Amino acid sequence: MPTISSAPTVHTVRITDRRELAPGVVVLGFDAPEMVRVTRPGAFVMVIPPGGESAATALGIYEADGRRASVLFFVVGKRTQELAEMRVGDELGVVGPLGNGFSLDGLSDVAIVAGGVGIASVLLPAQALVASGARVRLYYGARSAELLVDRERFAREGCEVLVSTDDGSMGHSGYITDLLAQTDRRPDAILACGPTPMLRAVARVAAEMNVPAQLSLEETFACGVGGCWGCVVPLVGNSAQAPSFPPADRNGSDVVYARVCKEGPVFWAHELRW
Amino acid sequence: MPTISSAPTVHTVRITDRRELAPGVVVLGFDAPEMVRVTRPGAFVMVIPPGGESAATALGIYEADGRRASVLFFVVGKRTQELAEMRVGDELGVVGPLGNGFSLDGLSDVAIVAGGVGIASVLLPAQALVASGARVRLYYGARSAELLVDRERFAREGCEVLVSTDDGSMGHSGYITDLLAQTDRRPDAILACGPTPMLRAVARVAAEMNVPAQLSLEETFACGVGGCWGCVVPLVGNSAQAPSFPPADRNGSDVVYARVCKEGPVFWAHELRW
Amino acid sequence: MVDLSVDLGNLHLQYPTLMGSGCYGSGEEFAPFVDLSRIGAVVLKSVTRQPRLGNPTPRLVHTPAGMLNAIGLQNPGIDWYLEHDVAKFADRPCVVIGSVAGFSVDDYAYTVEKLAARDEIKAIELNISCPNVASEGETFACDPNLTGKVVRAARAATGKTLIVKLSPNVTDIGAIAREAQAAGADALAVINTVRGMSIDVDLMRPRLGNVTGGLSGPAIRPIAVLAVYEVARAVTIPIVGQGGIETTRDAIEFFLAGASAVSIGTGNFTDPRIPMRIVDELAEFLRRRNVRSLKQIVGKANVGFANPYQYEGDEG
Amino acid sequence: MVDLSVDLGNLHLQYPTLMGSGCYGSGEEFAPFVDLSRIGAVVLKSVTRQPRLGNPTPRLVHTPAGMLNAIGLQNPGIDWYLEHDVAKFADRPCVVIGSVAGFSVDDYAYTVEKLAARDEIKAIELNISCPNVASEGETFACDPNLTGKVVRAARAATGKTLIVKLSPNVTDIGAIAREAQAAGADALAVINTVRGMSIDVDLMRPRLGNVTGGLSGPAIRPIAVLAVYEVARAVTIPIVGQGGIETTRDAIEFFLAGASAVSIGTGNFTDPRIPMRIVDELAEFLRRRNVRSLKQIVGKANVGFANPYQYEGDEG
Ligand SMILES: Cc1cc2nc3c(=O)[nH]c(=O)nc-3n(C[C@H](O)[C@H](O)[C@H](O)COP(=O)(O)OP(=O)(O)OC[C@H]3O[C@@H](n4cnc5c(N)ncnc54)[C@H](O)[C@@H]3O)c2cc1C
Ligand SMILES: Cc1cc2nc3c(=O)[nH]c(=O)nc-3n(C[C@H](O)[C@H](O)[C@H](O)COP(=O)(O)OP(=O)(O)OC[C@H]3O[C@@H](n4cnc5c(N)ncnc54)[C@H](O)[C@@H]3O)c2cc1C
Ligand SMILES: Cc1cc2nc3c(=O)[nH]c(=O)nc-3n(C[C@H](O)[C@H](O)[C@H](O)COP(=O)(O)O)c2cc1C
Ligand SMILES: Cc1cc2nc3c(=O)[nH]c(=O)nc-3n(C[C@H](O)[C@H](O)[C@H](O)COP(=O)(O)O)c2cc1C
Ligand code: FES
Ligand code: FES
Repeated sequence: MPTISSAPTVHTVRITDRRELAPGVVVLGFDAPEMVRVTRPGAFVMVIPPGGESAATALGIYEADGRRASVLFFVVGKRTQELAEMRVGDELGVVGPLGNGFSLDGLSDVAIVAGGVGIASVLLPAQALVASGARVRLYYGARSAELLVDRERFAREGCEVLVSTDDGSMGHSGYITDLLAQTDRRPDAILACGPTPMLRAVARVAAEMNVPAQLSLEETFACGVGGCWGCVVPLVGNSAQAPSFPPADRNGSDVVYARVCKEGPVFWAHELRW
Repeated sequence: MPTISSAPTVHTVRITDRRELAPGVVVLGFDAPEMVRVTRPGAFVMVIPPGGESAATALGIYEADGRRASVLFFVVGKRTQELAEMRVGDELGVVGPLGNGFSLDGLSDVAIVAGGVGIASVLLPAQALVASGARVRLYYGARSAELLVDRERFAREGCEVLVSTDDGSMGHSGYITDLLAQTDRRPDAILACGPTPMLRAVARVAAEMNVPAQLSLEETFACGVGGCWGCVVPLVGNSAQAPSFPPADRNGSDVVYARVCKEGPVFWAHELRW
Repeated sequence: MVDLSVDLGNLHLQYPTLMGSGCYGSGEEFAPFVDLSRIGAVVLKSVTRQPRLGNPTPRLVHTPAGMLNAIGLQNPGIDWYLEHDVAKFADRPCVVIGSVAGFSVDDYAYTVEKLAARDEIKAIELNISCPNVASEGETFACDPNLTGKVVRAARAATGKTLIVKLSPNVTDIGAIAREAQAAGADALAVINTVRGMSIDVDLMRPRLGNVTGGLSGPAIRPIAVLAVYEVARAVTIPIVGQGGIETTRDAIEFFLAGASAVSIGTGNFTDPRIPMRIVDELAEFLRRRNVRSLKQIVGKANVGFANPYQYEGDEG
Repeated sequence: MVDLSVDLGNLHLQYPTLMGSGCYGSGEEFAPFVDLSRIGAVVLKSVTRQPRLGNPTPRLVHTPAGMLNAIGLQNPGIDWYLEHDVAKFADRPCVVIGSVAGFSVDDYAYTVEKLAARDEIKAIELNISCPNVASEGETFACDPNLTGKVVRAARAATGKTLIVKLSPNVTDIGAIAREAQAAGADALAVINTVRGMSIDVDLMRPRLGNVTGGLSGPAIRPIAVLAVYEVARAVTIPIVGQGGIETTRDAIEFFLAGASAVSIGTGNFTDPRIPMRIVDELAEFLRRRNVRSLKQIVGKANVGFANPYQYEGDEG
């Protein structure tokens, strides 16, 4: 996956805009031209807690254009709650961009699958693909219609948008991977971001369709930069993304734990041994 | 000291008003008619942290009139910071009124000494004394003029106000107890609230003047209601405020530790053995 | 109707929530605004044979997600206590459990016998783990032999339920727990506070008058959950889990780790409504999952993990 | 100019701030945005004789004011490490300290000897206190005898500075510290993580793949400060204090308790600018008080308290 982690910096940024897309779903925009310059689709940032009272929070880079980048997050706990209370003009410390992004070279027909908050990491690849002339279909699932945030935005950006909700309040009633499995069109590639159970389902469907899938994983992070080996996922030992380790193909297994924050967060579905 | 702790309740109140008297000095008003009804001068409340993330905070009851009570506090740490972020309409849990207040019966000429945040506990006794026809002189000290918050308010309420600042930016340059010691007028009683070093000075001056002093003490609290014995101060064993304990006059000492939250927070200066 | 009741030896409690010793006075202090009939039981502040003035001040320090205390067992001594205080506990609308601390096996036996003889007291908690007394206050819970001795003496002194309170400040809490059970404990309280210290950087001196103190509150919850988990593997008697419980989910963590009941101490300093809230929400939590009795979830943290990938040299 | 330098055995450090083992990789990971020449030293992730895949996932859980980790010493083993990794440490603009873990005295001796032989490595930290490996990973630091044995073996294997890292999960850390000094340690790292556990209430299973883990961060700071204070009373060699340091005032608490240097681990996960900030502010703090050398405040928490009032029976 294309690396972006050679250029991360601690940026002290100012919040330029704040939108609440749905109850508990917030977009914070900030001024960070140097970060925008080196950001690639799939990158994330570590947001330093403004009160200094907890670990930094990993958030995907939602938008990156000109001087402005943004993050989109769901309020699920203490740290996202604290970030949700930030106001325009407040200062924030942000480390990034970090991680290895999606591999988009040569793709002409792509299915992007986003579940819930996974939407935060797929706008940049969608924009890049559309700009390169690819056909992009977004499969977008959420708990309810209200939480299908910014779906019109993706349509405006040139994606075909298919949606599902758990409660049936909009689109297909059920899992978004149902729609992916039913498709008559076989894309060149599948890119996906969302909850782990969804990603596992995407991996299964992709294997059945025989389409390479790139999954952006989520794990609990500590350092976010590869220093603690806390965020790992098991990977085939001969993956190009495997960290520098002796081959561990003993006991019939050829696995090594790779860091989601450093070797990932985007991995090839067929290389995961989770 | 007159007890007020027989009627405390957990009140769920709404913030009705919020004023910032100086940078980091906040008054929060709230609607709590039943609490106002039983509040006596010198009472305090335990404010339940809105985020549920730390211990409750002890704050004096600043105002209590009709349906409205208020607290006045300085932002010094995490909990007061959290309270400072409360907005009009927010809900707050408040336990009170608690503690034993000032003893005001029969006083006709009173010196009230307030240092810094100590001002929060002396408005109610000042109002009650003025209403009963007593002469009240307020000795009010702070670090700088800016922090002599609401001093005009006390003048309007009928007090004579003398001020001092550590930096000389208003009034006497130095300690407020300097002014108290220099007075030509011997009051019937001294009431004081403020930092412990100031209270010790007040006790010394009062002893020299041979005037009984009532000190409202501050200690780190845990329960705030007498359940943990964490907030104690040494008191002469035969004090009317001593808790129920065997006489501890051994080793030449007749001391017992009394709880600031339960037996206090107001104590007779001459009964303290600190 | 969800059954939240629990039996600790021959003591039956309708609710599985006890108020931690030293944190709740005798219940009276909270009675004006807490319905004591809905909180399970109050464990009284620990009492000793002789009166104790307690530690010099300050006795409390707030720390990240917790607090240090060093009260030093301030109490009027068992004789005064029996004469002046105990009779008042008769009309408490909750179960009242006595707590006894001491400095010798003899002290414990004497105090337990006198206190347990009173009808107002339904059970005895043996505090052998107070970290806040200068000499051997905690030594008993730090040594399996001493634990055995003091528990046997207390057991001989009363037929009422005997809860032994353990210290986390040991290398192997399971070994101490086994000894306490063998010596006749009916239940174990796990854990007392964790030893700690805080220094005032401006004054360049310890913040507590006693220099060191005991850490409590959410900061120690992971330590307490593990201690309960380990003790549950070492004994068959019920455990009263405690350390940083503030929410219903916190309490359930302890039940799943192996506690039959829980105790709330520092949580009452955050919000005195917490115990009532836990009783209500616990019933609701179980009802939603069609669990009819709390007992069914005690110790039910599945531990089905194993490292699926190994190098030859791996131990883990 | 304030002197912040510190000597640990024959190792001279310009700044008294080390980055905790396992928290800072080899420094390279933070180099793009932290000036490594201003952070003192990096203690590398612990390495073992054999390669280790480490523990199953999840390996991290956030807890109140802290976190649990159970990495399980994932590392490529000493041979691979020497061949592929160590040469890269040569150009780090900070001091690089190796960390060695093991499962037998032999393991330690073997790995220390090989690693310490390399010029890139300026000192060795002996991790005898990792709570996250299934078998005897932590046993060494829990037993004075074993501590003595393993430290003597490591001492025999190298003349470079040997820092022994102690566990807080013991009844008497002072006794272990004395043994480590007697066996030849040049300095002690105090403390490693505190054992803990967290349970997922919805899934009804432990949150960590390894079931138990090590607690770090501000939650354990009072525990760590006390451990340093007690160890400082037990030994004469310098102490590297650690556990929840996030601010300059936190660091000073450790110096006053008796630490000669401090280590920052979890704090880097909150904000990677913390170490540089501490170095700057520490100099400023001392300058304001006219203290010319950090050494002057080490261990200077006055302990002049005594209980002024006593009942006859009082011990405290
Ligand atoms: C590479 C990467 C990119 C990411 N990008 C995004 C993004 O763009 N937008 C986004 O919203 N998120 C994103 N995340 C996830 C985000 O980092 C987490 O949601 C965030 O860290 C949560 O922090 P918190 O403190 O608010 O919640 P936490 O307190 O950490 O809680 C997280 C979850 O655990 C549950 N939980 C926590 N504690 C308990 C407990 N004691 N008992 C029961 N349940 C508990 C919470 O309910 C919640 O569901 C990303 C993660 C990674 C690794
Ligand atoms: C009966 C009573 C009545 C009171 N009435 C009032 C009132 O009316 N108004 C009011 O403003 N206050 C009042 N107080 C004081 C108030 O309760 C405290 O200021 C409040 O608890 C502070 O909480 P906090 O979390 O904001 O600060 P904390 O974090 O508890 O800090 C309090 C003080 O300690 C210092 N401190 C804390 N931690 C550290 C550390 N690690 N290192 C160095 N210094 C530290 C802070 O700088 C601060 O000065 C009263 C107290 C009592 C007992
Ligand atoms: C202020 C305070 C006083 C305490 N006093 C006692 C005591 O006298 N006897 C005792 O056995 N435990 C005592 N404890 C320990 C508590 O009962 C409880 O076991 C411990 O604090 C952990 O639980 P928590 O985190 O819910 O408070 C005390 C704790 C606190 C905070
Ligand atoms: C994720 C993580 C990994 C760690 N790995 C190691 C390790 O490999 N070797 C070691 O000696 N200590 C290890 N530690 C312990 C730290 O070095 C440090 O001693 C401890 O976390 C306390 O300090 P802190 O609160 O500043 O993190 C680790 C800690 C964390 C949080
Ligand atoms: S979070 Fe530390 S290595 Fe990934
Ligand atoms: S704060 Fe608990 S007794 Fe006063």
